Amino acid sequence: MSALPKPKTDFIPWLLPIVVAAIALPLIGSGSTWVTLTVAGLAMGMMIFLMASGLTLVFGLMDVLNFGHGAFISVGAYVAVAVLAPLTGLVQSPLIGDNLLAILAAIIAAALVSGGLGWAFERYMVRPVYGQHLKQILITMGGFIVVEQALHAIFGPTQIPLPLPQGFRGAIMLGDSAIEKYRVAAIILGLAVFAVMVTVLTKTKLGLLIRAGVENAEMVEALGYRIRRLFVGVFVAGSGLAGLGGVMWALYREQVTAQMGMEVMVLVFICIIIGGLGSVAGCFIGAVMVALLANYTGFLVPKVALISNILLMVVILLWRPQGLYAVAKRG
Amino acid sequence: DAKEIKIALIAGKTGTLEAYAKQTEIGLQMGLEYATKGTMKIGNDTIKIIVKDDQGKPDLASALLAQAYEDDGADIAIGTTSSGAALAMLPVAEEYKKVLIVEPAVADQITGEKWNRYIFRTGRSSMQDAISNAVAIGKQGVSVATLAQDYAFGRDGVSAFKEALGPTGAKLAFEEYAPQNTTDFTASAQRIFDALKDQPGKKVVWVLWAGASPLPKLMDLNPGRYGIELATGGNILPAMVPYKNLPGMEGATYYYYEIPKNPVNDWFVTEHKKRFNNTPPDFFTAGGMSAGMAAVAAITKAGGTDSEKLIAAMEGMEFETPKGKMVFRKEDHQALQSMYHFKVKADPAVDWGVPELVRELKIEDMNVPIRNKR
Amino acid sequence: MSTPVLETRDLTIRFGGHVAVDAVSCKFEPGTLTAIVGPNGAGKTTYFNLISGQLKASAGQVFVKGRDITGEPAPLRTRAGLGRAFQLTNLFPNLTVVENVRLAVQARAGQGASLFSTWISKRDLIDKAQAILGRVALADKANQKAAALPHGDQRKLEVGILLALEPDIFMFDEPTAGMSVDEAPVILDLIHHIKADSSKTVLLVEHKMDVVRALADRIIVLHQGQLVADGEPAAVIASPIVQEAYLGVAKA
Amino acid sequence: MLRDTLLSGDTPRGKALSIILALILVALALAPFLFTGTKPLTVAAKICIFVVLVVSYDLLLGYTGIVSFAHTMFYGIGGYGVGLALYSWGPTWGIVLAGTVIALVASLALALAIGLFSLRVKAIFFAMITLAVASAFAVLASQLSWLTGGEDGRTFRVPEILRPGFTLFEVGDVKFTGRFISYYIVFFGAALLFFTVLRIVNSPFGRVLQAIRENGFRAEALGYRTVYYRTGAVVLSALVATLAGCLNALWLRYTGPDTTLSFNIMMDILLMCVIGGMGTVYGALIGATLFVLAQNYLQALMGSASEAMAGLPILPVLFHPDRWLLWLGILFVASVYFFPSGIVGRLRKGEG
Amino acid sequence: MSTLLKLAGVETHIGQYHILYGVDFEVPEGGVTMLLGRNGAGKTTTLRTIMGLWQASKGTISFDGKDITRFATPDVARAGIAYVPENMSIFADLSVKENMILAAREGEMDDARLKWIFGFFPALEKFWLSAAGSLSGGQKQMLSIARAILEPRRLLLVDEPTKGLAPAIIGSLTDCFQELKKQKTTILLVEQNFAMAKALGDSVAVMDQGRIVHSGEMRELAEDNSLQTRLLGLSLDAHQ
Ligand SMILES: Nc1ncnc2c1ncn2[C@@H]1O[C@H](COP(=O)(O)OP(=O)(O)OP(=O)(O)O)[C@@H](O)[C@H]1O
Ligand SMILES: Nc1ncnc2c1ncn2[C@@H]1O[C@H](COP(=O)(O)OP(=O)(O)OP(=O)(O)O)[C@@H](O)[C@H]1O
Ligand SMILES: [Mg+2]
Ligand SMILES: [Mg+2]
Repeated sequence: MSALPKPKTDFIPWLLPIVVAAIALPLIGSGSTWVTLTVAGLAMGMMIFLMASGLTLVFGLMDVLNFGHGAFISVGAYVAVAVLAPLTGLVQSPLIGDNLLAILAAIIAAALVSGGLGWAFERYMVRPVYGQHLKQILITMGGFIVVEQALHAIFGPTQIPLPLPQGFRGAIMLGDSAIEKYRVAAIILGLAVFAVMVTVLTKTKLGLLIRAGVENAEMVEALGYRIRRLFVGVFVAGSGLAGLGGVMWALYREQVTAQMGMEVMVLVFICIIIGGLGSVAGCFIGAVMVALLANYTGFLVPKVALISNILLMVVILLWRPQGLYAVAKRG
Repeated sequence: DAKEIKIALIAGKTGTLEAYAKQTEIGLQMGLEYATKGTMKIGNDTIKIIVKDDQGKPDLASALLAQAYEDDGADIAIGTTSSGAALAMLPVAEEYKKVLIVEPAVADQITGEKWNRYIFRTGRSSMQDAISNAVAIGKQGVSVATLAQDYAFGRDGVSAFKEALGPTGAKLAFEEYAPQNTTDFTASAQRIFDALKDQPGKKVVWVLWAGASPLPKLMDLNPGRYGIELATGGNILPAMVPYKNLPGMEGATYYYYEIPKNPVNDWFVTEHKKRFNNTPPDFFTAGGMSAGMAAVAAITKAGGTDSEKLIAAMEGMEFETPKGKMVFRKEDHQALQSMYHFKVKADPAVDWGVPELVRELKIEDMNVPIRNKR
Repeated sequence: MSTPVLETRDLTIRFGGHVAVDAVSCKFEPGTLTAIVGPNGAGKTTYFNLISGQLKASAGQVFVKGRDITGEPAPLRTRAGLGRAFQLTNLFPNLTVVENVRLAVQARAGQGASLFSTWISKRDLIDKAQAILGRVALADKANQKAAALPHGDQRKLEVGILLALEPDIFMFDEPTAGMSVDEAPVILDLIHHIKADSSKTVLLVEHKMDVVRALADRIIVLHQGQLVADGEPAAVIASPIVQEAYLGVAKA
Repeated sequence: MLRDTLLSGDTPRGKALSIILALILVALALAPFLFTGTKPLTVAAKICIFVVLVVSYDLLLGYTGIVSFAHTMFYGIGGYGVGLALYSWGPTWGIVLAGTVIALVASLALALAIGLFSLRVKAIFFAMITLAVASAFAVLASQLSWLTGGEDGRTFRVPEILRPGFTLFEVGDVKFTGRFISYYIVFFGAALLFFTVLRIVNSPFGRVLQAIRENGFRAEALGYRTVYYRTGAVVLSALVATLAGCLNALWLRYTGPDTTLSFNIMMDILLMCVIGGMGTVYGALIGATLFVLAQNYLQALMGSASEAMAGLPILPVLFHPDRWLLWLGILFVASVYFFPSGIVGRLRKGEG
Repeated sequence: MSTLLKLAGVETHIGQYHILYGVDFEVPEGGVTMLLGRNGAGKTTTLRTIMGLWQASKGTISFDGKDITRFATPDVARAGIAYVPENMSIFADLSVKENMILAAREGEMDDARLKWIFGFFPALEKFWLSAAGSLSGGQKQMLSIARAILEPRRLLLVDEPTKGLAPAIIGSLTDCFQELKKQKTTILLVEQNFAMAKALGDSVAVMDQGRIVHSGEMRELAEDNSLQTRLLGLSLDAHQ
């Protein structure tokens, strides 16, 4: 029994995208166009989420602001290049199965490599600066530059084209609205990753332990938990996710550059701020909102599309200064 | 009395433009070699190249140019990669009263309102790009829509394109400008399709885009269902890989190593392949070479490096390049040059879509307006 | 009798369903020391928070010298003469002990906003701060970082800061918690002094009955947010509610 | 006496530190006489300007504990203010002044707006919001190309006596041109601003800022309206940054996005602030000097290094001048590692 | 009684400060050992050093025969030592329940044990689901103690638990310690409340200026007022 009412889960944020989509429909007029834009937006949202999820995880659980996250995205992309190059057979093959095989290989490899890189980051850069946001920003920024330059040194400065597997080319036609095949794939993967993350965080002791550790690592250790190892684990997972996101993003862009990671970072940051810095669900909604809005405004008033995401963020923060889902009372 | 001729190259060797700058540097080197028959001497004066990295930053670029002229005593300077940086360099050349050959920055203002008499440009202006494309695509009864980035470069390009499209009898049905950093082109595509699908006759979308090309995304949205075709200008080789999925696409390009047929280009291609394990020269390598050859031609003709003599010599000067003959137009010192109308062929043996020559657009085929005030 | 310097009328705050302070009405006269006792969670600190403005009341008002300050933020209440020492020590950890006090002196002197005069040029403020450190027996630690002080000394500094504010109404929240029995007197004597000044009013939350007996003119008892007893010490302590709910005599 | 007025009683503390600071100061003050050629002077001027930029940022970061990514925005406003004024109204001192004033007013307004935002949201959110606002501003700057020249920026003329063409006097074959005058405008401007900030952080106001950084809740309880103080800090640092931008415009005779608004510059400022030592004013001087020198001479150094290593495996690649950013990144990391409390902090500790 | 915990010549530095100058004392198995001393004597530092939260620069700490001086904190805890820190260190962002879940290192919370704890600290049950940060000072203290005793441990280190507790609760806390004693939990207790110390303590160690200045049976100290005055600077009647 309890005096204070059980904390209720709040569903309002989940309604936002739906409302936005509903409002957009009459403005756009043509239903087919609306479908195309909406599906495209959802897919884009998922890809952004895939790239952002790792960052928000690391921030939410460990209070570490990792500007180097972008590097993991780029690395993931380059790994995809390296893996898919020898697999041209599978990539060129018109059979979707072969394509999936190739992509799967790339994703796994990317997750592993960026995960490993993440381990190094945690060990040699982040560990000395837990709890000091500023130094985190600087040191991870430095790490980012180093990785980016290393990529230049290894793969050369020129952009590397990464053709989309044949099976994912083109669109499925629903009446008069075209839905790109690749986007469908992105949506499925995004949802899957989201589901997994949420279950792990809510259904296991892990989430608790790490949140406590962030607030007072000494005490968690005094309770007998080896918190450091856990932190490493989370960081590696976060980086791995970034790598995964990187692969998806690279395949979408169909070319790879060392800067591509940094280019999406501002967008990623906006999404996790909207979401409430650290909330996985919030980040998910944030990403979808940003992408949908970009598409709708892009169709209705292109000039606005340019700053639609920043506008969105400001509005959301005026409504909920902590973001959609406030995580912890942080300084 | 042998003295040193100092040629300074300012280029964005680090940062986002690194790849382009590298090509320019190689090209310049080869250009000077070719023009001096490998001696790197003009008369009995030896050429010395001074390379400086402006990181694509305007402030750095102008500072470096000043250093080149003053500290290093450069006689003539070449550069730079970024338009912004190049524009910042122009007044420095005027202050030091030394010649600056702009290569490969494309901004129209360089030989337009920001021009001064010390400025020459071997690189093409974005106007030349646009006009050549207009001439290539434009025919009676064709309706065209454009997709460009929403900033100066994109808008200038389209307006030049529009102007040149007029005479061809084609009609510009719609202009779409997307935010510079757009990655999702669905919205733009939908707007363009809506605008074009009910137009009569041949329908073309001309894409002018710096960075990752939107073409594949447009293609995936299946414009064919409305009978809409895609068109765009040429680009560096890796950027033309997506063209492979667009066989038959037309446009006009500045350079593709297989197109120009002349001894300079033959030497250039074979030599480049020889030196860089069989990779052919690219856009900016050709540009660099042209600049090098222009410099040598100018100094030879002027019989020295005195700025006034150089300018006198260079105005209206014809010189050889991998793209054949170029001419520094007297009025604005812009190098007029051929462009190439191409049609893409997908050759399984080649990674990128091969732009096959449809016809060479000669200097006289394109009338490039003069925009500078003397 | 003199007009109350501090009064709360039906002061109430709810957290979710839970009523932490429940319609507490009470007057405090100058020159008196009122001890506030009650079980853990009775609402004592929350009551303080409502008075000093760290929390916003759900209902009821707070009056200082007859003026309704319910709507005002904490800083303004401090300027109105309310001074507060916290239960869980609450300092500027990386500033030195003397700087901690000096910031309070400066706040009192209202010189926080002066931009172009140097901090060191204000000798008077420094001397005042030093003097106060003397009174709380911290003079010898003036230049240590506050964070490096042992718990007991941090409590003293907490009180020192309060003195520097020269409030009319002192609110102490368990000032001697965790102080060794030979150090506590320093604080208790201080409170004695303040009490001696007839213009000052003291509110004291304290669990140590001996301390309460020694200092209080009056005791009020909070229980589950409500004011359940109010009167002069002996009587209140004797009352059954205090004996059971608080002292737990029944239990032992 | 000087010690209490000029330095506001906040001496460097530590012999080594004092000596280094003195050296830097002398080198900057006499730069035009000590070195020949344009490069050293360019570098010196850049150092002066960044010292101001960093010191103003330190007021925010080190003393108030506010992380903002919008600092370059104010720097940019200064640059554009003077730059665009000169560009569109002609090169006179009156215009320079007008541009400066306009810039200051604009910054004041923006800073107030942002400051008020900082009251609503938590520190880390504030950081992210400033990041967004700054990027929005950059977008705006490139969009209004008719005014700002877009990506390309604007090159403009400065008053006659500041131009290289203008010769002040000649000593032997060395000419002291308009650049010489421009440099001293930059130098003295920077010095003035530097000591102003030094004074502010050592004022009662400055101490309150520190108190708020340490424990805002407690500061409120002492009777300080933290809201106003934090906003005050944001505004002050914004104005100083704006002035730095004005000086920069006068020196470069160019203004554009990558030189004033880019995120990289923001990062550089952050790094200089931290390397030098947050919350120590003097750190700005050391941080800026070190970093700008590195930026300008690292590449040259590496050039010779990689030649020396020619033939060895990959080393030449790593030391190739075009990879200088790699080493900059390593500098980022190393500086946080080896100077947790900044160089100033380290030097002071060294003295016990 | 055998010795469970033994400190021999332990010295501790915090930063450049030298805090402990050779601390030696023993905690006999199964009893309650009081650690007394003035503010700043070094009691907290001693406990933190035992927990491995500060590293001892000299000397040895042995627990149940094995040397744990160099153990990392988690390993100290796993060796069977529970800790109630001076500043309580409850996880403010977590609910009371979540705080307790974490206290159950070996897995699920044992309901019977929970009931037993609620018996002493009813407030915890009342605020089971609310954020620990919102608890009252005393309630935080209770939570911190509850966390340490949720699972039985060999040794319990407690730093000033009665601070801020109402007399009634101090009563139940005393009972709680008595019962733990019955359950063969050894307790090392830092306390200022001498009354409680007398009631609970079997043996005692008194610190001053980072040294142990007295150790022995509690009885001796309780009976000898002059000794108390010398060691703790208090005459019993002053504040009881
Ligand atoms: N911010 C808050 N949110 C929810 N509940 C709160 C909050 N602050 C206090 N409470 C509740 O209000 C009650 C009163 O708390 P308060 O701190 O006033 O008790 P107290 O009388 O000071 O107890 P103690 O003597 O232990 O300090 C407690 O039960 C506490 O759980
Ligand atoms: N983080 C620290 N940095 C520097 N010195 C410290 C630190 N923590 C404690 N000290 C010093 O160590 C000495 C012992 O402190 P400690 O907290 O162990 O005393 P204590 O006996 O627990 O006092 P109390 O009864 O007040 O808690 C004190 O003089 C204190 O100043
Ligand atoms: Mg309380
Ligand atoms: Mg202690």
